[in-house]
Amino acid sequence: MTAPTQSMGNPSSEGWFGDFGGRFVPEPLMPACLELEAAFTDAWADPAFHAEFESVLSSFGGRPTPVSECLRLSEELGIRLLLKREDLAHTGSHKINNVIGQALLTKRMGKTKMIAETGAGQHGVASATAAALLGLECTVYMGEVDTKRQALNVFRMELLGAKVHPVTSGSRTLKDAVNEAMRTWVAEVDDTHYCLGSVMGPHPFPWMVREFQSILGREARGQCEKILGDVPDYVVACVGGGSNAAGIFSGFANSRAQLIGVEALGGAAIASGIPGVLHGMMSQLLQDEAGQINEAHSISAGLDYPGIGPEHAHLAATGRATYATAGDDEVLDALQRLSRTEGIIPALEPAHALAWIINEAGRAIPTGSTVLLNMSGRGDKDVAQVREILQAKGLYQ
Amino acid sequence: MTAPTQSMGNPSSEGWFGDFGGRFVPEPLMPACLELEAAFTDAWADPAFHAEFESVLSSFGGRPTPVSECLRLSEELGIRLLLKREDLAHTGSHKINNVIGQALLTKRMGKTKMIAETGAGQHGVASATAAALLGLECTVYMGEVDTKRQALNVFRMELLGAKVHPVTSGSRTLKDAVNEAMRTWVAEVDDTHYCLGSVMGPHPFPWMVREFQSILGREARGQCEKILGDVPDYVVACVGGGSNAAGIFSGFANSRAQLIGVEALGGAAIASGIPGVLHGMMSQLLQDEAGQINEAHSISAGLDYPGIGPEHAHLAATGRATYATAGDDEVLDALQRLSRTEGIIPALEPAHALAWIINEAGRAIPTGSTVLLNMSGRGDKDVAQVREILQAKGLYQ
Amino acid sequence: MSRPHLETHLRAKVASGGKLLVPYLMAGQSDDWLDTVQALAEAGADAIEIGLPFSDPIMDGPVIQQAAVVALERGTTPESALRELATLDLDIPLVVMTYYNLIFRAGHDRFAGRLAEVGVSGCILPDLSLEEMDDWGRAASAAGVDTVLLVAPSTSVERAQMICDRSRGFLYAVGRMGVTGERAEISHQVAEVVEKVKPLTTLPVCVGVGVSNPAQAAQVTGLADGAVVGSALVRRLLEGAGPEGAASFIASLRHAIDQRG
Amino acid sequence: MSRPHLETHLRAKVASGGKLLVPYLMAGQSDDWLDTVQALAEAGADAIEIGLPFSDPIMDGPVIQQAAVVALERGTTPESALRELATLDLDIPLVVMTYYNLIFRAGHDRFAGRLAEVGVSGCILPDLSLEEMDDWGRAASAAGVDTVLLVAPSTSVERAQMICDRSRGFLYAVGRMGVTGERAEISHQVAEVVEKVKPLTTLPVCVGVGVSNPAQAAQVTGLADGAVVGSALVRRLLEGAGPEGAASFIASLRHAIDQRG
Ligand SMILES: Cc1ncc(COP(=O)(O)O)c(C=O)c1O
Ligand SMILES: Cc1ncc(COP(=O)(O)O)c(C=O)c1O
Repeated sequence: MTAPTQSMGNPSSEGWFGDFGGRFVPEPLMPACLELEAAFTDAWADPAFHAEFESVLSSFGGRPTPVSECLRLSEELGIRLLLKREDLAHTGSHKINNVIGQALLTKRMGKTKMIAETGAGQHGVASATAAALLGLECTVYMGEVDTKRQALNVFRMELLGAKVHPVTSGSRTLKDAVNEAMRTWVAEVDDTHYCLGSVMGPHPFPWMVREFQSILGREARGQCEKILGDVPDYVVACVGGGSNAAGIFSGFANSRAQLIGVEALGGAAIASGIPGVLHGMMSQLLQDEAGQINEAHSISAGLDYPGIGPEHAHLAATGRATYATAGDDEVLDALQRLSRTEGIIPALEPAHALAWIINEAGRAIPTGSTVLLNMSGRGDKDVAQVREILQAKGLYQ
Repeated sequence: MTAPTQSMGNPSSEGWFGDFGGRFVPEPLMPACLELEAAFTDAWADPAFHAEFESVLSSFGGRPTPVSECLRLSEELGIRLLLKREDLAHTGSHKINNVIGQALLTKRMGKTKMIAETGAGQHGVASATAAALLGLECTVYMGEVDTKRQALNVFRMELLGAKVHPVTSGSRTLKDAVNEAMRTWVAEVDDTHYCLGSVMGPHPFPWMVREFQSILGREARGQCEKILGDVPDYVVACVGGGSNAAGIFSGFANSRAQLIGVEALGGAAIASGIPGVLHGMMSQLLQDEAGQINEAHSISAGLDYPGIGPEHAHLAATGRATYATAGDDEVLDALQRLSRTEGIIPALEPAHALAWIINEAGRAIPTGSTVLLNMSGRGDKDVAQVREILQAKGLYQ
Repeated sequence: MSRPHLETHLRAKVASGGKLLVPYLMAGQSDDWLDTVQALAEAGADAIEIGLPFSDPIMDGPVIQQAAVVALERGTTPESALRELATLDLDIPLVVMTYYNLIFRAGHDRFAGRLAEVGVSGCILPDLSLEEMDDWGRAASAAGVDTVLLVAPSTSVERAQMICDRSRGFLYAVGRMGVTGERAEISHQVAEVVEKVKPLTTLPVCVGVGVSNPAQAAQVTGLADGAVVGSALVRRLLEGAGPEGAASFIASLRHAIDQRG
Repeated sequence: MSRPHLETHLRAKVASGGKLLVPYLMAGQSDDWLDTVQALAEAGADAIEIGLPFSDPIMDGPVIQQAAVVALERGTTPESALRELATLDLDIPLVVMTYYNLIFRAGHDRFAGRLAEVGVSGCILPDLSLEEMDDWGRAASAAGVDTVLLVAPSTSVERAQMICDRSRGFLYAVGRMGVTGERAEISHQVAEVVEKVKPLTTLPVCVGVGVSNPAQAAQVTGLADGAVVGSALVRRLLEGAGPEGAASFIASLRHAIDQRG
């Protein structure tokens, strides 16, 4: 079942993708990482687990999501633009794929609790959802700053039966929520699984989360071949931690498609080019001279992460994928443009990928190219923020 | 293609379902109603139109939506509860089915503009979406009171390129938005289609909208037979204008399934039992002694309509379907309960149908029954309101 | 209360070479609305349309909607309006204009009977289409009440013929696509719709919707048999013109129409 | 600056029947932090752990996190801290405790060399796992710096053996599952983890994480060779205890430990 992603390669036995990855966690957590690796390896080799995973994703999660062709925007850009519609998945983004996988694994490991970190709340809501479905206890760690900015998502998680734990350490945002979740995991590892939200953290998370997300790449590959009779020339995805990108790239890595990851300009770990260790992994990080981690800053909460999944650092190093950036203003423009031309309001995260495509159509992307964009989530979560920004700029009253 | 819904019967040539329906519109609109009837009849007999409709709904709209089985809640209630997941359709509810149909028909009629009414904004957002996709101009009429209550949905529609026209007449809510849309249609009928949002209004709307929504009933019938090996004992849907209920009922009308429509207690047109004429149709209406129309009042904007589609009045009269009501408090409880047990936050509208099921499980619904609930939309649009209400009741801080 | 009958009265006026002026006002829109009716009759109206306020008037523009809101807030009901009309002593016919639900709710026979009782000899129900009018039509005829039907610019000739055949009192030619309300210009659609219906009927043809001032009234009656004037009058009344103001406005229209004739 | 070497010093103390007391404080957490180090040494510490503040300390509880925030806000960098440490004149060894990224960023050899230069003979990096420590381990050995490894209650015996084999200086036995911080009770896990590792190593075994007061220090040193005391001291310093307050707290621990011994 994992065959289509083999071409992106599994990590080494210690969890390395080339020079990136590994397992940099305090000793109390090492046994949990090893246990998880064994449990996932076993589950992922078990057709019954795949069957259950795929069945929950289809009967509950809304898979497969369609690939939509953008007729009007394609014409304007002179390319053929397709969207993989993860915005139509339950809870509004690709995040559901990963949490269903991890929640099923939690049960399989005989654990009864799940903890998760969240920034703006997408992964938190998804985790709370999966936990509710499977009857697991769930606590979500969320920076106090974010609990205030995203009070409605806090309420959503609580509606879903999860506890939301405001994190008051450090910058009180996503990075600190990860720290706090890890600290809690140290203390409660016996009955608790840490459901990490992206292809980051210590081995086996980057690998496991990619595998859980690979379903979207597999689907998209088949759908593109049906629509285009071929793979697309470009596969483009936004990159925060990198899970949606890893998922879609995995479906095309062994093809001629060019893989492009787009980071937020203010959270561009790959562009910063400085390797380091954070949250249990060796990867590229935003950091200062001394090695203190910098906060990321962008319009999009889901891309506000100072690191990036280690496999992306590796794909960048080997050249198999290319990483670009998009700034806040062009992202806002892209969001508005797709809404108007195609009737799809994208989340701010995939609007980064779209902004790059709009910029490069007819330049780096030759006219006539076929381009697949991973529409990783819907914009409903962002409209209040976008409205405020446009109002502040005098572009909307 | 329409065969599966024949059992609910097509209306008479003048648009009557038994004693309800018809075409009560000013003469300037009659030619438009006749033109629309002809155009729809022609399109609906054309396999190419069906193919296009179904292809847009699947590649863009996210169809088919799954049927999910509620494992935990079923156990608590002693029944087998299935959900038809219209919450996973693009824009978050079944409304997309109808607007795609009408937008395609608008193009087929050679018109370039669409107008629509909206209450809370669901149908407005869906209409703006379909218009953006097909490059139609779109104006949405929305009561001024609602534009203020639902400022974010106004912004969504505008993002999608629609104009939102605040309606300042009458009670400045949905009923007046319909009036205003009809008035505008009178003036602009040459190049403009009125995309009505439910199975209401003058013939052919109640019939046409049911047919466009029948896709969900057809899907659900097949899915239930796969899951249950049979039709469910009960098919339950909320009823505002009645489009989601009509859509799902149409898939089961010719079966032994009991059909239950649930109205909001404060907008229960069928329960009021007084026939009358509003918005171009003869149906059951909330009205006073003299025949002045009363406003509906419930927690759910989508059910705040003083009338009901004429076919429902007919189904109630013949006894093929039964209509019940649910009050605000039990609806809030139902919304919270499904969120917690199944990881699905329902919209307030289908939470009415769920509230009825929860109340009647083990009573009107015998233990062990199979029940299909049409989950007509997702609760994201409602969480801010639900939070405020729970806060006001001291049930959430 | 034994007022002239609508169709008889209007046909006679037209036969004598006269042009018709039919003002509209909303029942109950002010304390002195009955005085206004009286004043309009004296100022030269050939018949008067009395709006019965309805909560959801889909054929009306903002001015008449506003008058309906005012009237409803003042507690006006169809019955209260009719009861008050019964007290008037007029030598021209009255026509009620309202929406179908009020009549359906009251009951066809009962309502038609009440109209006849209070001396109203005509009725306009813009949302009661040709297709749906049979029941009401029967009740109205039985009570001797004329049901005035509308023809619109969008109506086909075939359909216009059927409407002309069923209309009583006069034929209401909708002067443009749109709801009631004043306009700066008379639409080119007036001539078209009048040309369409003239060959189809011997009924007086009155143009309504959009006739706003003396010049327009004169222009319209140059094409058709008469003009219905609604929003322009209702607006003045909402602004406090009172019976005299209304009368002097209608007199100015009367003058303009008759000058031209 | 030519201070005793970590492992040599601790083994000698243990061999002579003594129990080890290792206080922890955060470099740069106050103006007088160097005076505090000096005072701790005089109050009876056998070695001192110096925290180098890191932005993301995942093994630390709120108190030590807070000290890191204060130290970073005061502009403390690894280099500034080491430079200041170099000025001290002490007769006990110093151990640096920090997170791996600071070292990786500086470069293994460079950092190990700097530690040696400033007279730090040990290093604890809680997030550098056994699996990932080879490169650093080589650099540290080459510079003569001991790398103290952690064993946790969750560590299997097989794994504990490997850790014991690689640890230098002492073995840090994590006294319970959880992050640094004071606790009302000593966990039952302390005895378990000490029993697990004692047969595996001749290194001194010090218990850390959760040792909060004299009684607990005495209790823990009844089981193991020594106690590491972090949050309880750091909290007092954050509350303004100053060098004397710190010294008297550590003296009270020393006293309790030695009484029991
Ligand atoms: C819609 C959406 N896309 C992308 C991301 C970024 O995560 P990742 O890079 O792991 O896909 C997020 C994170 O919240 C998201 O919500
Ligand atoms: C989710 C949802 N369900 C139901 C309704 C009610 O409409 P209908 O009765 O036409 O299905 C609405 C209307 O906005 C809605 O948004």
